[in-house]
Amino acid sequence: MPLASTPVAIAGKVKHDQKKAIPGVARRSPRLVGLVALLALVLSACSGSGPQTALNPEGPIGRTIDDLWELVFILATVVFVIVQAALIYAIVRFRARKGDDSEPVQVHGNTRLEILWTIIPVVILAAIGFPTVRGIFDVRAIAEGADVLQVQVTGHQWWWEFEYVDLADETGRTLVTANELYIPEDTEVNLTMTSADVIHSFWVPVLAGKRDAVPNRVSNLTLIADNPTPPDAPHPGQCAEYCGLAHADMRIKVHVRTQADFDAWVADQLTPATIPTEGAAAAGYEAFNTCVACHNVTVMGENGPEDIGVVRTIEVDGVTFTSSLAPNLTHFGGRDTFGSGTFENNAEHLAQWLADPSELKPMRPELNDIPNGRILGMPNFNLSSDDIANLIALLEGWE
Amino acid sequence: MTSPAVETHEHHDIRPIRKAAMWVFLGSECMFFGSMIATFLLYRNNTADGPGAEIFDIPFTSASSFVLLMSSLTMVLAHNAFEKRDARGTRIWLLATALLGTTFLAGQIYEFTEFVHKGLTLSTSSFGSSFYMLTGFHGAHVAIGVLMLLAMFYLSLDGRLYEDRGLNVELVGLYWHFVDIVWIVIFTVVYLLQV
Amino acid sequence: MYWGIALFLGVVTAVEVAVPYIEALDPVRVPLLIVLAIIKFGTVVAFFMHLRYDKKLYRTLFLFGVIGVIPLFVVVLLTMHAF
Amino acid sequence: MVLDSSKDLAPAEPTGIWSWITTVDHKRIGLLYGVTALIAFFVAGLEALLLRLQLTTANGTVLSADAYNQLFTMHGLTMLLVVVMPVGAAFMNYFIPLHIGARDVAFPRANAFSYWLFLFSTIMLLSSFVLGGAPDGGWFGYAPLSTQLDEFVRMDYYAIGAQLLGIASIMASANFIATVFTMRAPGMNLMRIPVFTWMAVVVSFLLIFSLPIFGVGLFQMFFDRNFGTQFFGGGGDPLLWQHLFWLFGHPEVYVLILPAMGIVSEVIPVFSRKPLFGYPFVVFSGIAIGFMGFGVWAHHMYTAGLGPVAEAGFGVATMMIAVPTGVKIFNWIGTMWGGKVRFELPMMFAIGFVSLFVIGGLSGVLHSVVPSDYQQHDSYFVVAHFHYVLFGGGVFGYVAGAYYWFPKWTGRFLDQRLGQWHFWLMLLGFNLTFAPMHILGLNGMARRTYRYPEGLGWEFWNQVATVGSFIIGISFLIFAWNLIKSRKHGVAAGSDPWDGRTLEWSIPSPPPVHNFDEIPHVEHVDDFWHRKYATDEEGRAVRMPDVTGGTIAPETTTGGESEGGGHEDDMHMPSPSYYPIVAAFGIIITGYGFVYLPGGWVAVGVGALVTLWGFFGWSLEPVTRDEHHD
Ligand code: HEA
Ligand code: HEA
Ligand code: HEC
Ligand code: CUA
Ligand SMILES: [Cu+2]
Repeated sequence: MPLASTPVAIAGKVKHDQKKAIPGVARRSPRLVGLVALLALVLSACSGSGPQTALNPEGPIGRTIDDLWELVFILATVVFVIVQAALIYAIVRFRARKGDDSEPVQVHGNTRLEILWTIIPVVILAAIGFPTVRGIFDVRAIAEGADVLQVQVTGHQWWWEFEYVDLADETGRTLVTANELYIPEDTEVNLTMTSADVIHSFWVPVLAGKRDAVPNRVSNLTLIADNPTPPDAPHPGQCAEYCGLAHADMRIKVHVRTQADFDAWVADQLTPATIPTEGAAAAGYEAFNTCVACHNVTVMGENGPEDIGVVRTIEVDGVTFTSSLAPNLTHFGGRDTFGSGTFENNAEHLAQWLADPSELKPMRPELNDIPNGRILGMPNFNLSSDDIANLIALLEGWE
Repeated sequence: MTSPAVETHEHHDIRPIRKAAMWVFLGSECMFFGSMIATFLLYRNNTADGPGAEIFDIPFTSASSFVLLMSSLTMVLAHNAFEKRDARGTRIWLLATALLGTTFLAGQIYEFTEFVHKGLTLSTSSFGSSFYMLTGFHGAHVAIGVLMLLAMFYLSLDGRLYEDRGLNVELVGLYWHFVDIVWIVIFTVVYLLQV
Repeated sequence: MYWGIALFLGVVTAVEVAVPYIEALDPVRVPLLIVLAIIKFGTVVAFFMHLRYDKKLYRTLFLFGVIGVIPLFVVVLLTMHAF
Repeated sequence: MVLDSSKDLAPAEPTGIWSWITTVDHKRIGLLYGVTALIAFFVAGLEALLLRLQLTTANGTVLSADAYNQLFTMHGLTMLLVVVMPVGAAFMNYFIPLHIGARDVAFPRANAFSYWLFLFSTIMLLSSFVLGGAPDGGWFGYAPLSTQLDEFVRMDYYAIGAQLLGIASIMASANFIATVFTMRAPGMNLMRIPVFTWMAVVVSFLLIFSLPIFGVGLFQMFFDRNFGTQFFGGGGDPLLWQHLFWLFGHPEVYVLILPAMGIVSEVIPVFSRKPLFGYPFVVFSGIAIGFMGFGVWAHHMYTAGLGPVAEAGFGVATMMIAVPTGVKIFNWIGTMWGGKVRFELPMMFAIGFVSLFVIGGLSGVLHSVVPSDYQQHDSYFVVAHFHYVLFGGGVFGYVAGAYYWFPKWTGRFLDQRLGQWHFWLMLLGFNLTFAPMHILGLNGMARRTYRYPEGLGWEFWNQVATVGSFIIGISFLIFAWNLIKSRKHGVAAGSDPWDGRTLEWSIPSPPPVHNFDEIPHVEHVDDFWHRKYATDEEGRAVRMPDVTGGTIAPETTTGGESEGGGHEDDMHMPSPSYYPIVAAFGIIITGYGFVYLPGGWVAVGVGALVTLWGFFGWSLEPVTRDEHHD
């Protein structure tokens, strides 16, 4: 029984013997605590690098945020240094020294100090608070006006659909594309967003902060880009709200173009795809019958442009969004990447994709319910290698 | 396991401890019902073209609200009798309270079937979901209360009501009144304010 | 005393039920109904639940919940544009 | 009183497995919580190591996306609800009664029930890995993703498991509140309660008021998944879930940190040989944090579309939490200032806490700057923030508590050398793991991504983080070994090894079943210290002559503001009972039934019967042979 074996102490009779009881008391000062931490913070301050960084903005909105961040970060660093310095000073200066058995003065507190260290943080926070509030209204302002490029964005598991609602061909078909967003330089772009299934979040760090695309809701995000991007280096982005299996593979590419290049791109996109009449591509067009259960393509028919495949829309809060079951493939060949910015668009990858999409990108096509518009990925159609080759010829031909 | 100290000391009053815990629990329940009432308010017009508040039958619900309100009276009378060690009175009023509670529940079941007939189900609309969830959880609370009242009644039959137990008439009473006041809020917010 | 309180509660309930039917009261209907509900709520808590006479501790514990829940969900509903 | 008489007076401590199953002793239940949580920590830590392995290289192939998503969800869920919260509960169970001079908590059997329900819910959650897949919707289970895949039971496990854990916590919290408010020893008025116990009260209130909101959200999620309701999907609004979740989720993070802050507030004075600087300010700032913690939930939703006005309001409110938190930090430093700081292991971890928590707190303030958060939200910067507060703060604090109180639990010290290794490796590994995540986040790495492409410049820091995480792992292996070894073979500690200040050090180690031979009469904050020390003219502590036994004269009146005088003079401890475990078991059967609807209705019925049996037996069983409170 523990009771019998443990020394029972009655208050006031306790032996003051902890020195003896603890072998090998350490006297090293934990200065390292502060040092390591300091190092960490300093490092994080000066390492804005990589194409997806928030610290090297490529547009005024990103810059507004970054300026604010720098201000607050400096303040925080100051607070950090002061507090850690005080802590380190206290434990070094007031450490128990060998051979000094005196007891410290039993101070219980000091109301003046308490007030002081309540007020100083309040002041610092006020200094942070005002620019914060201003920043919110600056960054959140919805771009308006005739010059603004309007893009409607629909998030899907796990790809993005973009519709340029003001850009249409003579038949009134608007420009619809997927995963790779093209915008002109120095122009305000207003993204009007929603989601077809679960919550996603549109995030291209060098241009702006993120904004959620929420089902049953409409949200807005303004993008402005300073300079055109090199053809092979669009601004990378990422769906930032966890949206299930392939959330990681729901990436974004934003190509910035000069106005002229952008206009050319638009004209190009608004031209329907041609129906191939010979060779592998023609055979591929036969096989493409399976695909239009979900995908859609605008082709040049006998009587002008026509859509093949399903074109769906959803209405949220009075806004009508294009919400296809799968990416529009009209100009697929012209995209640098596919699978929502995850794979370089080349014959090899495409062959893998068509052979088994879920092998490349994790998806759950077995749960698709096409009539109810529930799509969780592209199924494996067990295509023959001929079909695959033909389809590749077809798709890569649709530039 | 005996201690010399016990025999000489009267057992102290531990009821406050339990009452404190019960009040804490009721405070917690406020959050529970508050969340569901807020959900209902959010979706009060979200009827997805299905039936909305217009299907409420105010006179009927008023009557059953009144029944529940009066059960608070019988409950407090039961408690009163219990405090006065009036076993018969306690028994009668406990049973009366349970009966009134059951009447209320019956009314609710009737109401639910009516609404389902009129096309409002749990899955018709967000309005339906939040209405049934709120009133349903309230009904479940009433049902649990009735069970506890019956247990009290059972204990009172052979006079064991006065033994010290986890549950006693006072605590059951507090719970019962709480369920009543929640209904006061529901009746106003869900029924009266919506028509 | 309990009977008297119950009578009072019954009368208030009757008024409540009548309010929606009296058109003259329409402009103040919502606040009026809310006030009446609060009166009933308070009466039951104070007298039937004896909170008026019981320990302050209980009052504090309970009021935390009752009062606390209101601002929380008012803010929630405001940000969701429910009103 | 003669030393030995306590042996005859005291109820004997039973032994054997059965005695643990039927125990209603708050100390044993505390230990059970602690051990369970520690095991869960290893499970959740192992999950984290797998996550780290996967992220070591770009396009990692260690885990599939599916496995990764389950692992990070379970890692977060387990660490928060099954590790840190119960560790807090372990300390609270063990020390609240000791701190306020009580023989037990208010409702010992309800206390046991809370533990068993917690244990079974934990087992249930973990069992999901082999019974159809673990939850994979993230620890905050955002709808409609969480309500989407009703073909799988995964998120049903989440909905039910978290619900049951919540019920267990609500009961435990009500228990603690009732205990502290009604069972204090005479003289133990509210401003004499040790800070740890104060923080336990604040935490209990936070749970009492926040868990029901979460509970409603979970019910709604469950109904949406199983009964076709439209709370979040259909015509419903997904943001409703976010509000309900964070109304709980934010107070929850303070639930996780406040007990650790309480522990640190106990440790620092003892090893500085000074009273806590500004005791009332530390207490009130804790209460203030609790209050303010209820007003900032939407800072997790800045990118969700609340509108600029709400974002501004919540941003400013969030920042203000830095004020009471700062008050605590400064008072801790003030305590060390002018003291005689002794670098014992508990103190080293406590200092680590203060230092690292400031980093995590400051990154929290950076989040509260709303426009910045548009960038940081859901990036690794957030991951860095919350590991700094949860691990750098929470875990360091709780480990400090473990080193500090291990002698009280076992009568032995934890080994010094191993402890030193543990501390330095943990400190190193921790910073290596999580400091780089700040950089990763700012450079655009999104959290919850099972793989990332090359060319974004993230590989290096990810590798550093992985190395760091394994160093943490090693440090905890050392800790585990230390616990096992020192329990039996550690250096004997005696009852008051650290020259402590609070009542638990006035009783033997480990304490007897009945805690106090006589209920102490309290006259000061840090009453035990004042029985040992007086002050001289300069205000320096002076050891009092050995025999001053008079101060703990038995006392029968109730303390200052103590309500209802909930302590007794007899030593009747509540008798053991197996009904709590029966009731908890029944509930868990019901829980499994709900997960596997519609087939599970049978289990729901069976479970309900078992539960009823448990509760019925419980309420008919006399509390002790000759009456006692339950
Ligand atoms: C122990 C848990 C804990 C604690 C204590 C905190 C403390 C704080 N947290 Fe943190 N937080 C989490 C756990 C915690 N957090 C978790 C788990 C998440 C992520 C959830 C998820 O998404 O999965 C999160 C996320 C999170 C977000 C959302 C980020 C996002 O997803 O976009 C925000 C935003 O404002 C935030 C803010 C804060 C603030 C301001 C504090 C403050 O309380 C900090 C206050 C402390 C200090 C500031 C330091 C000491 C003070 C001084 C030295 C005084 C002087 C200081 C100044 C003048 C600045 N936290
Ligand atoms: C108290 C809370 C807590 C604690 C202590 C930890 C501890 C750790 N966490 Fe934490 N983590 C969370 C709470 C916590 N975490 C939360 C809430 C999330 C969010 C989840 C979500 O998004 O839903 C998260 C998410 C999260 C992520 C992000 C995942 C993602 O978004 O994709 C990562 C990635 O590195 C990570 C890593 C770690 C590591 C390496 C540790 C380490 O510190 C763990 C150390 C412990 C051990 C290692 C175990 C002990 C030792 C052994 C098991 C023996 C074996 C050892 C060896 C062989 C060496 N965690
Ligand atoms: C059941 C619906 C469905 C069918 C049928 C279908 N796909 Fe897909 N496909 C998808 C979905 C969904 C995606 C988006 C996957 C992602 O990136 O998450 C996709 C993506 C693609 C992409 C990449 C597009 C991009 O820009 O990222 C190509 C190419 C493609 N499909 C080709 C085909 C071909 C060829 C067929 C016919 C053999 C076909 N698909 C049939 C659903 C379908
Ligand atoms: Cu879409 Cu994450
Ligand atoms: Cu928070």
